[in-house]
Amino acid sequence: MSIWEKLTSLPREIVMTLVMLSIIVPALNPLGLPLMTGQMSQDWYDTIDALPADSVVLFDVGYGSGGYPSLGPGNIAAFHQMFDKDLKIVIMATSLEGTLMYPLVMAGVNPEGNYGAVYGEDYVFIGYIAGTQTAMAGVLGDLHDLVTNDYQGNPISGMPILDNVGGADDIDLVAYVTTSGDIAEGWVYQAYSQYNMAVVGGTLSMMTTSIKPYYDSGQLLGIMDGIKGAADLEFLTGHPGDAIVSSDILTFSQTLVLIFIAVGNISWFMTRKGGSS
Amino acid sequence: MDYKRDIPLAITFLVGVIAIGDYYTGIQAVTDTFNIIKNWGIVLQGFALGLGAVNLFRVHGKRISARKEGTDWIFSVVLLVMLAVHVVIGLITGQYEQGETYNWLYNSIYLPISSTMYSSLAFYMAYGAYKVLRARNFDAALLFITAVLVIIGNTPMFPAIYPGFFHMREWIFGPIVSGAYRGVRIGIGIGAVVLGIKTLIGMETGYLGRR
Amino acid sequence: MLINNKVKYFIVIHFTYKYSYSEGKTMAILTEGRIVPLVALILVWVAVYIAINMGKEGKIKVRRIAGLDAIEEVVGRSVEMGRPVFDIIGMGTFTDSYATQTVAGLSILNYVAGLSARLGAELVAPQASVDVMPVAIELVRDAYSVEGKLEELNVDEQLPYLSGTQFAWASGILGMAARRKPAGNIMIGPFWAESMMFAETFDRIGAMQVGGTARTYQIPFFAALCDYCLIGEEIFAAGAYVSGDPSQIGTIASQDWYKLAAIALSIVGALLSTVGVNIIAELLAW
Amino acid sequence: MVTMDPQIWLAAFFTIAATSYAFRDNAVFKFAEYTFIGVAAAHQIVMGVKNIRDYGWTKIMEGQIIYVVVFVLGIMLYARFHRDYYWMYRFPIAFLVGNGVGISIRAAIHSDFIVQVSETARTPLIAGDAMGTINAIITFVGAVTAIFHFIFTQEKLHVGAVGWIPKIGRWMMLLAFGASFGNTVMSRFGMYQGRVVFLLREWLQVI
Repeated sequence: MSIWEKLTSLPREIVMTLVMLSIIVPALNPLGLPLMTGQMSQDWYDTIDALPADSVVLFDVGYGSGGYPSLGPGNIAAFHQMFDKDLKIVIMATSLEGTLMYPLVMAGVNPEGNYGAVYGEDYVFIGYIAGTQTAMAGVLGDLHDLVTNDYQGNPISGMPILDNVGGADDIDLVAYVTTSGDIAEGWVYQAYSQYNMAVVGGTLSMMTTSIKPYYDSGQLLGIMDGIKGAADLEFLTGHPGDAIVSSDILTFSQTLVLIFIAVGNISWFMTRKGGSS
Repeated sequence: MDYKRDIPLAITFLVGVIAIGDYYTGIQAVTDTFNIIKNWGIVLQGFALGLGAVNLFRVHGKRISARKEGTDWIFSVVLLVMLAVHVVIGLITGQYEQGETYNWLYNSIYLPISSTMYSSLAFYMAYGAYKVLRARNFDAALLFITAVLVIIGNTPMFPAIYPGFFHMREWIFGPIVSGAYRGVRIGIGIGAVVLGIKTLIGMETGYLGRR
Repeated sequence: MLINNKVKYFIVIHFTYKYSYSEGKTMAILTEGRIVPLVALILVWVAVYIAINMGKEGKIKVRRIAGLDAIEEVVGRSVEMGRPVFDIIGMGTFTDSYATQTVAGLSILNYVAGLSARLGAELVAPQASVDVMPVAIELVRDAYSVEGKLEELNVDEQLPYLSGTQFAWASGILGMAARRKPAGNIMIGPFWAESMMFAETFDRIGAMQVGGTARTYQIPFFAALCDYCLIGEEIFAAGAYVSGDPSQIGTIASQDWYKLAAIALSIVGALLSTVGVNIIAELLAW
Repeated sequence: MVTMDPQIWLAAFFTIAATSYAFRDNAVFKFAEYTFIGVAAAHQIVMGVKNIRDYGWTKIMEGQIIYVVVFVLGIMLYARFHRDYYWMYRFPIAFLVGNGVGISIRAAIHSDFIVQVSETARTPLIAGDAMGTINAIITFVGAVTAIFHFIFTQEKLHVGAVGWIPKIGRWMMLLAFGASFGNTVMSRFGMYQGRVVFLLREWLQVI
């Protein structure tokens, strides 16, 4: 067996171990490489930045634990920017696990401590509503007819933030972060097509290409492209967190992937040349 | 007339047409009716969430009582026990998923498995990139070019050395992705609409199940 | 820079919209700006009716998809090599939103079963969904009995139920592939993360592969590894082609008319707007 | 120092168990997988009951007796599992399907078809600078040829000189799918690194 034949079929255990190392090593010794901000995240940032104080944002926590490592940091950065700008945030969840992601995110934001925000006045979480697009249409249609309690069962009547929010006409921006294609498309259908609202969306990087056409046509004003978008937002908002830490890990692990691709191609090419002719 | 099929088909048609009417017309009565439909739909979706669990009980209950296929039935026991424990803890407190014990269990069991299960595909991605991404024919070569350029642009080290790598990545996400995916999106969109119309007019009845 | 301006433009538009239109944004009967979508939606209805009737009269021909020839080759190759051919239709069900892909996969399974029975290849089609499995068995049995080879079919061996859970299903298939060393593998239907595991494993054991799915995230894996890849909606056309079902064919024809309209509007519109006339976009905004 | 928190130990165990599949299928992974399915179903039930209480039961308590109908429909969903009363399941599912289809296609025709076509139609092919023109033309060609590729019932559009158009469409799509593949690599690593950081930071406490 020639060296090329060996290289064209490395055992999976070796590949897996190298991948594991490429994640652990940079996690232990971060490099702190500079970042370049992508246009899609810049637009997300600018859209929120352009909102006047006290504008109302409807924020959908549309992911669960499967998406948390990738989307949680971006969600935290997005909240930092919104609280920093004194926006009123109405939070909901179209994902089953959204109500369990909410405390994890809020632990990272700490709106009371960092921004003096008051629950019920500056932000509120109305919890999980089943039905995905039906839930979106319900909240945008007549919020008070649908929702009576917040996620812990406290009545929402008497919460100042919701006094002036009855539906789509009172909401200035819809922002969502999700792992689901149905949710990513659903907000474009229900908020943009139905009410011509401004919408920004965050998704896993693997979904970005599929929702990119909405961004090109202005149906989405910005996209947070997975962990990269999250790192961009952390950088733009000046709140470095888990996503920026991850970019060093990405450097190592993706370089390893590139090496694998090179080895795979060269060895394949060499063995084919030797074998077939 | 077969009321077991025709009435449901009529319900689908009626509800769908009201939803469409709400969007396109300014008639108040339609909008009010649709508001009720929406609110009903949300409650019904809540009921539908239990269907999966009932199915699991049936499938795994059978497997446990048959006890074939080696030791696999033990895992079915694990599944049903975990299911039952979580449901009881979630419902008994009256605080649902906000209950302290439920939260504790969720964060120590479900969250780590779920977030690792899908992300551990990273190993497959690496192995796949090594075995898969080979310029073996023209189609694969096209994929290969953009995939490698995007990975390079996504790896912070390379743009740090030469910013052009990042601009290349951004450019690929510009015209290349925008153009082709716009075509794909238009195709998917019209496909979904045609299927939807066929469902509303009763030509697509798969959701009704067996005859 | 351009895009930044776009964002600001939309914010401005949005606020103007909010404060000026909120009182009277609807006309008496039809909502402004939604006339074109409504007409388009109603025309879909008409188009579906016409196309299905045309399909019944045999007036519509679906073009042969290149991947279908490859399927014949795959089955033929398995006969020559005396090894089985796999047909995997994915783990979709009839009630999820990928049902149409499952139906396309089943049409292909029926076709592959017919070819296998005729040419004498051993077909293996593992199943993942309790809903779909009985239908799959019925289709394969039909195909074998049409060829008069029903006695050669062993349903338990050839269409085993593996598991409805993703990773158990995946490892079941990987194990079968390693043991049986099939000469060919056909994967058409909805696929998730397991697509890459399958494509890579079958490639490693030297099977000739035809893959296709309309789940766009998974297409790269098939495109890179399969000898022939059906992209997106090609699987519906392939399914309709082999099934000859007028309803399926009509569906494809009615979509084609809309796509032709989209192409015509795009070309005319882009050319006109290049010379400064924006009439198509304005018309579509009605 | 390694943590003493039992919750973190449990989470670490399940993290490692779920990873182990990448190396080899094994019993520990199976244990994690079946646990995962069981708990996921349990969570659905819990959230379902909460949803029914918040959006249905409270309405009945407020005096909207009509919601009793919804409860009856909801229970009818479970007739699906009964041999003889199976058909009753079709009434609520018909309601859900009608609502779901109506609410999505009414906007999909606008968002996915008209807006996208209109965007192609209103973008001039010649921009201010050379790069802008090239980009506009690539976008236009990509969109039009990709749609062209998916036309199946007009055979004459796929032969002769026009036969090149769908081929170009296929190539454009493959280039775009490559970009998608590249981003998927980042997506998966972006997720998995979060788990490794958890193990190192919370469990082993080395960073």
